[in-house]
Amino acid sequence: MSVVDPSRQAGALYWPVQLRRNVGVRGLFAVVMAFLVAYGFLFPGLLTASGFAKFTQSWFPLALVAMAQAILMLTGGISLAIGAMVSLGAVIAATTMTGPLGVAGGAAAVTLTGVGIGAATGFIVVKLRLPAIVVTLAGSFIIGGAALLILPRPGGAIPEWLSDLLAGNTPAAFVLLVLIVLLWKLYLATPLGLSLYAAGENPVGAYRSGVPVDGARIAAYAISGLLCTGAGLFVAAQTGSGDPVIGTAFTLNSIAAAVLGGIGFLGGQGTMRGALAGSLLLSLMISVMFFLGFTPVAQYVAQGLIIIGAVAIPQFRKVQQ
Amino acid sequence: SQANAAAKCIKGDRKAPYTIGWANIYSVPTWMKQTQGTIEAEVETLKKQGLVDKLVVTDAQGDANVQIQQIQSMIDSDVDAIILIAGSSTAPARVLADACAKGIAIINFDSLVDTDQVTAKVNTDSAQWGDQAAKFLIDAIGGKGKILILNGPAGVSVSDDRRKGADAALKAHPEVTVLAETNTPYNVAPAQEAVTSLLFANPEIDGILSLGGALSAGAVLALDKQGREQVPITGENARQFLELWKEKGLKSWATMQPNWLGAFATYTAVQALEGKDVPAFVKIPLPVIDNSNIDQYLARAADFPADGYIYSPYDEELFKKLLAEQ
Amino acid sequence: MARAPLLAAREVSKSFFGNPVLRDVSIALQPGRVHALLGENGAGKSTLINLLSGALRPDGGAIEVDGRPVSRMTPACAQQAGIAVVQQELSLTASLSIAENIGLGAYPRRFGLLDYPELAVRARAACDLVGLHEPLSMPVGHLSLGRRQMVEIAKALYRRPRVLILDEPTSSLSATETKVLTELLETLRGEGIAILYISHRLNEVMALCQHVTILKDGTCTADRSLEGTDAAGLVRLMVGRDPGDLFPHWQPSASAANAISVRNFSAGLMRDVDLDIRTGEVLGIGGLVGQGQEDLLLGLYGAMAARTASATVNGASGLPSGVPKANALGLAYVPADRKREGLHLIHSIITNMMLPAFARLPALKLRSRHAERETARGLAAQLGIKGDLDRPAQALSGGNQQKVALAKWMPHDPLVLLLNDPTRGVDVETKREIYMMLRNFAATGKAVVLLSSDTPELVHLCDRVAVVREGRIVAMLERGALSEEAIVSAAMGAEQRKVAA
Amino acid sequence: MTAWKETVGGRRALTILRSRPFLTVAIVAGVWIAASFTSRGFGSYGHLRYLVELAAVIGLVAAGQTFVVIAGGIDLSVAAIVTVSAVSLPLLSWQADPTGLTAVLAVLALTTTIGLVNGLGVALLRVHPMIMTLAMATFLQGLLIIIAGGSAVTAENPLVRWLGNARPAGIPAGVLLWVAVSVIVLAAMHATSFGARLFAMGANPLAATLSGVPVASTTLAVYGISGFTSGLAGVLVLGMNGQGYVGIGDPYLLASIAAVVLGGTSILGGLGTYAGTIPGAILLVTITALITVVNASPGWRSILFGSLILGLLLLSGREQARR
Ligand SMILES: Nc1ncnc2c1ncn2[C@@H]1O[C@H](COP(=O)(O)OP(=O)(O)OP(=O)(O)O)[C@@H](O)[C@H]1O
Ligand SMILES: Nc1ncnc2c1ncn2[C@@H]1O[C@H](COP(=O)(O)OP(=O)(O)OP(=O)(O)O)[C@@H](O)[C@H]1O
Ligand SMILES: [Mg+2]
Ligand SMILES: [Mg+2]
Repeated sequence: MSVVDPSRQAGALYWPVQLRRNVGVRGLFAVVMAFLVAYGFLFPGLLTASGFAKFTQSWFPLALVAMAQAILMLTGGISLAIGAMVSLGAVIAATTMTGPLGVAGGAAAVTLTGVGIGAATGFIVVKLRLPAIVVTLAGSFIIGGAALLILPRPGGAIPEWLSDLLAGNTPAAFVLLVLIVLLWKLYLATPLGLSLYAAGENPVGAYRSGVPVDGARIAAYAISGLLCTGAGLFVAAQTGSGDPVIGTAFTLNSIAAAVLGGIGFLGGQGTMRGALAGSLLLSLMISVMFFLGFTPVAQYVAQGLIIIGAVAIPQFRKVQQ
Repeated sequence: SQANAAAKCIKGDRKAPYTIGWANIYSVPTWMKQTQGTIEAEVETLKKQGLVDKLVVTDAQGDANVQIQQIQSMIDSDVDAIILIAGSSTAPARVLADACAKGIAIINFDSLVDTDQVTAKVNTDSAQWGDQAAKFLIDAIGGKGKILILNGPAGVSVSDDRRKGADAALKAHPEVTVLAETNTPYNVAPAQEAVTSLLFANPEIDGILSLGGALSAGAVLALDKQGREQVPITGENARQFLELWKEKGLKSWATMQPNWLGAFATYTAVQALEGKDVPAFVKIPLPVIDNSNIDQYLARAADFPADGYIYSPYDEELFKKLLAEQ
Repeated sequence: MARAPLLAAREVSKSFFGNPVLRDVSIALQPGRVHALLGENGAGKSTLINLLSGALRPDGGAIEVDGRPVSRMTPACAQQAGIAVVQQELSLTASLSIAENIGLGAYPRRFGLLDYPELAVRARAACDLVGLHEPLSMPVGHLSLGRRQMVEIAKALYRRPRVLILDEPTSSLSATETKVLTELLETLRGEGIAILYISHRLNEVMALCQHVTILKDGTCTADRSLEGTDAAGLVRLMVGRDPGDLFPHWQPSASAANAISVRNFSAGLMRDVDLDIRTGEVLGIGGLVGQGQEDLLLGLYGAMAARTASATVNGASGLPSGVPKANALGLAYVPADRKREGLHLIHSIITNMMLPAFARLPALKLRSRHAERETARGLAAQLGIKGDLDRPAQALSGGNQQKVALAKWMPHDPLVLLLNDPTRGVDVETKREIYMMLRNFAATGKAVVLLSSDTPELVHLCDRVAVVREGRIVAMLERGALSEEAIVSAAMGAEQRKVAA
Repeated sequence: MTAWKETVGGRRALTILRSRPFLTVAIVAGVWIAASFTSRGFGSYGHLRYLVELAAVIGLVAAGQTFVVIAGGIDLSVAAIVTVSAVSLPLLSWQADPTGLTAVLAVLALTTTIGLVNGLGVALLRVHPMIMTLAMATFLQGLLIIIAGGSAVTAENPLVRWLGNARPAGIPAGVLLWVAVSVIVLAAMHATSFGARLFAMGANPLAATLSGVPVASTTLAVYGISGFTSGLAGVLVLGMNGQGYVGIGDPYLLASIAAVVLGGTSILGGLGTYAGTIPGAILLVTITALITVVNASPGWRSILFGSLILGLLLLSGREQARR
């Protein structure tokens, strides 16, 4: 057999693989970079510690839900319950953390709820073979209803120190995001990780290769649920309170971010970095348009154009080649 | 000396002409568009007086999280005042505290935030709205009978407050039975659908307690479509409802969330920046529309969008009076 | 019979929705032996290996590993028992890299995490065995069908199997690659591995295998040593009667007129090619897998952006701007990757067969279900596709799917047939029918362009063969000069023979 | 006993009985019967007729949505198109035309054009359908800011009024419109080459392209149809409510998708039928009406609504495996 020095090979596979995964999102990265530069130019305060902190805080929950949606779409699933899960996470955090459970207990409740509901949804979709889109649509009503039961109107509270820690003038959100991305990388390196792609794109082939297809998909739903309620917890900390309908807009935004980032519907297509870039673009767009002084009409038109452009222009260049 | 008298959040270091930030939650609905119109008109007036030089408008597209981000951007771009309709009664509290700390005048109107870190809140009293509506209806049906209650969307403070406001009057009249309640968006179509279903399930109805928006128009249409007698109903100043009221000769009562709250908030912000003391809460008396003055409102209908709201007249004198009264 | 077989099926049966596909079939795989599994399309071969590898569960009978029955075989179980299967392109994930695909389901781990350096070493070793030299980080989606087939084989070898099952591994491989594989299997056999080999290419079977099991309509009709049989004998066992010649008698039918003529044609990998395709000829396209042959066909068909200095297609000048235009000019294309490009697997066989008609008829023309059914019945009879035509195409065996992909063009009587490996995975009897059809087609003055990885097919069927290497036609071999050696050597670039077209 | 199953007619009957659309119809019937026993007034003719009238709006929007979904796409701009239609129609009322038909046709032309632009983006710019139509919805919001409330006069359009209120032969005009549209849609979907192309595109676009299906023009047509039927729904909903307003179309985005999927059409494309969408739409309004009359807190009502959909989904079957 071939004589290869293992030490020479170290990293010689991982990084090239990573580089090739960038190919599909280069165009988007360029667009996002352009927006970042524009933002920094329009608002130099972005480069200060607190400016950077505030900016990452407004992006953070969207980044989490984009990941939550992307991980499902990679397995060929989708969720319309993302927003309701965020709301549920927020109201649980806001009702438990100042109570007897305390912050740790509240965080545990948020985590368990996310994982539990996620896994249950995954089980229904995967084992009962029901279409994910309707299951999660139904789920969104059930979960949203639960949020309303817990907190019928906005209220509750988050300990001040937690709000200050997560959403004060600290880069905590950014650090957390880096941590979550690292965890995602680690997850991809577990047996279930890459299986996501295989289970999404070619479930039959993956099954025949010995991949635990169902397990990988259910795990994806569980993780997705966790990311959503986690985003809810953060939103609660950021706002200092709970609101049973705060997450509504995240459902569509998470899909937009993921698709913008190159995640396909049929499973196995796209990368998490793309989804993150997509969410960053959506978030940046809002601030950049503000500093450009766009009127609401111009905001709507520009937003549509930017979203189409970010997808069409890289496409167009590919076709031209 | 002015610094002492100054309103909350005001540090006295900002000089005219001011930049006003208008943090709208969603600018597409007609009510919002009309409100925006009163703000723009007020800004024009203030510009002529050299008090304002710029109006910055954001639209959060209904997303409270985006609104927070946009308020943050307003802070970053150092506007002098923020007027806002909140997308959530709790969510913007922290970012507003930051704005307040920076000496930005914050006037919150219509949908309010549960925080005192604002210069002033300007609104009608939602509980009073519910209370007055309930009292009118109970009176109209003769103190007893079966009613439906139409609420705005669930999980939203305004609709919850109006509903709670109605409680006392309803409790005081045990003869009044609430057959059913609904929660729908403040729109005609969903209200019409819900009321139709409820009418089939509850054939005998004596009155409808509608707590806002276009819900009443939807209910009237539902009754009309089934060829039923109209029943006493409460409502709001939606043009469609007022026209139906006249057309069907309803026994009705309406109040309103005047669109000029926007103009008033703008005016108040500038007053505060100018060092005037403004009260922390300006309670706007609920203008009442009933059979005595409905014609006056309808006479002006042509000046308002067909799907819009016919609000009561306003001028600077009224604003001055409102600020002084409190 | 002293040693227990490494893997065996005992009297297994399997039916799908009540249709029996396998009836009491037994097979035993011995170490150090290459065991051939033969049968017509739809005989049940793939189903049998799916049972052996745990992808499906038998309705009756048992699977035994080392002589012990396994109660519930699953793919994971099979992997543990050292059983590896080469599926046909099926088990790969396009967006993952070659290495990640090879290791899928059996990654080396360190601290519970995928160990990339180790994976690189082991995947490289497996790739080297099959002569796969693409960077390991390349996504499989970027590879041609033939290269993907090699990845699939490398994936099986990576698992260091004791039992290696190959389902038509060579169906999209050219002679050169097949040779690499054959030598590799010889080596593995020498190491004591049990090999099960499915192929419709009988010369390969004759050269490689020692033992044969033959399935016919789901029952085992022969289980014997290959010694003393020849290819004709095998066919006899498979179809139950004397085989005729596989290839029809060749008669020149080419005219001087050109159906297609292009100058300085470039598309995809193809660069500056001059080519004339005559009416009445079968023009072969040969070469190693993935040298741009497919791009040539797609470019001519208007399915891929192409440039030319000048082009004439059935009298019209210029290349067709898109597929509908190409169809209107009388071109038809049958892709190689039937699952991804040729068929609508979830749709019925009838619908699949009628699709080109739907594409060409006026959009609002009313359909006649009855006429569609009649046409489809005719086509099915012509190509020997058995069974209910309302079944989805995915319920067909691989070879029968191929027939459907070919059949759908027949009612349109195209002037030029562009075929991309049309006999891939097709059994000998059907191959014979297809060959006959193609020659007859050419004899009526139409043109056939036959891209094939099956070199004998090129030699015996074609009037001329263009050999492609690195995006250029490096040789145009006339009928007189056609031989397997000539094609292979031109493909390898050993000799630069350019015969004027 | 089982002999009838062996006959051709029997087999066909069995296929129909086992089909998703039939199942959905059966479920609707079941829900209606169960509800009329448990909920007062539910089963009355007037109520059921009203439910079908409401379902007509969803059904019209979902007609275009079904085309789009079967062809492998999705249209997230339907809600905005419904609103644009309902809000812009009063602006277009000409005095010259006493029937109001001209204005309706003009609005339908507008919404069809909007749909065609969606199609252009998807087919030519190759923008993902979800992104393209979402962006379109955003554009339309901007457009609505400009046009909404622009007319100070309530323009009475006789045709629109008739559609929303008339009951020829006791059947609401909107339902008649829906029936007519359904017949055309089902014919186009299952009896024409155009329909067959849709299914092919949705199941495997690459194979469809290589078989000569004119993918670009078919895509254009499909989104154009979706724009048209959404526009038609806008006209109907305007008639039913007497007044258009911003947000009038909002409920129809999720409803149209849910009706399509509840009716057994695969969201991945290539499989399905409008015959399932029709009972799917009726099912949705039925559940909504049921929940309305339940006396419970909003939270519980929402939970009940979700559970009902989930439960019915369990009954009406699973997604076919593919690949
Ligand atoms: N999942 C399935 N559902 C229904 N029928 C099936 C299924 N799998 C296989 N069949 C049927 O079983 C029969 C045997 O198929 P199989 O794939 O085993 O044949 P094969 O011998 O491998 O043929 P080929 O040489 O074409 O690959 C065929 O008639 C096929 O249509
Ligand atoms: N989703 C499915 N539904 C029905 N039958 C299926 C499905 N997937 C696979 N099959 C059947 O399983 C059998 C094995 O499929 P597979 O494609 O691996 O082998 P094959 O028939 O040899 O095809 P190929 O010639 O491409 O190797 C086929 O006969 C096919 O009919
Ligand atoms: Mg097979
Ligand atoms: Mg096969």
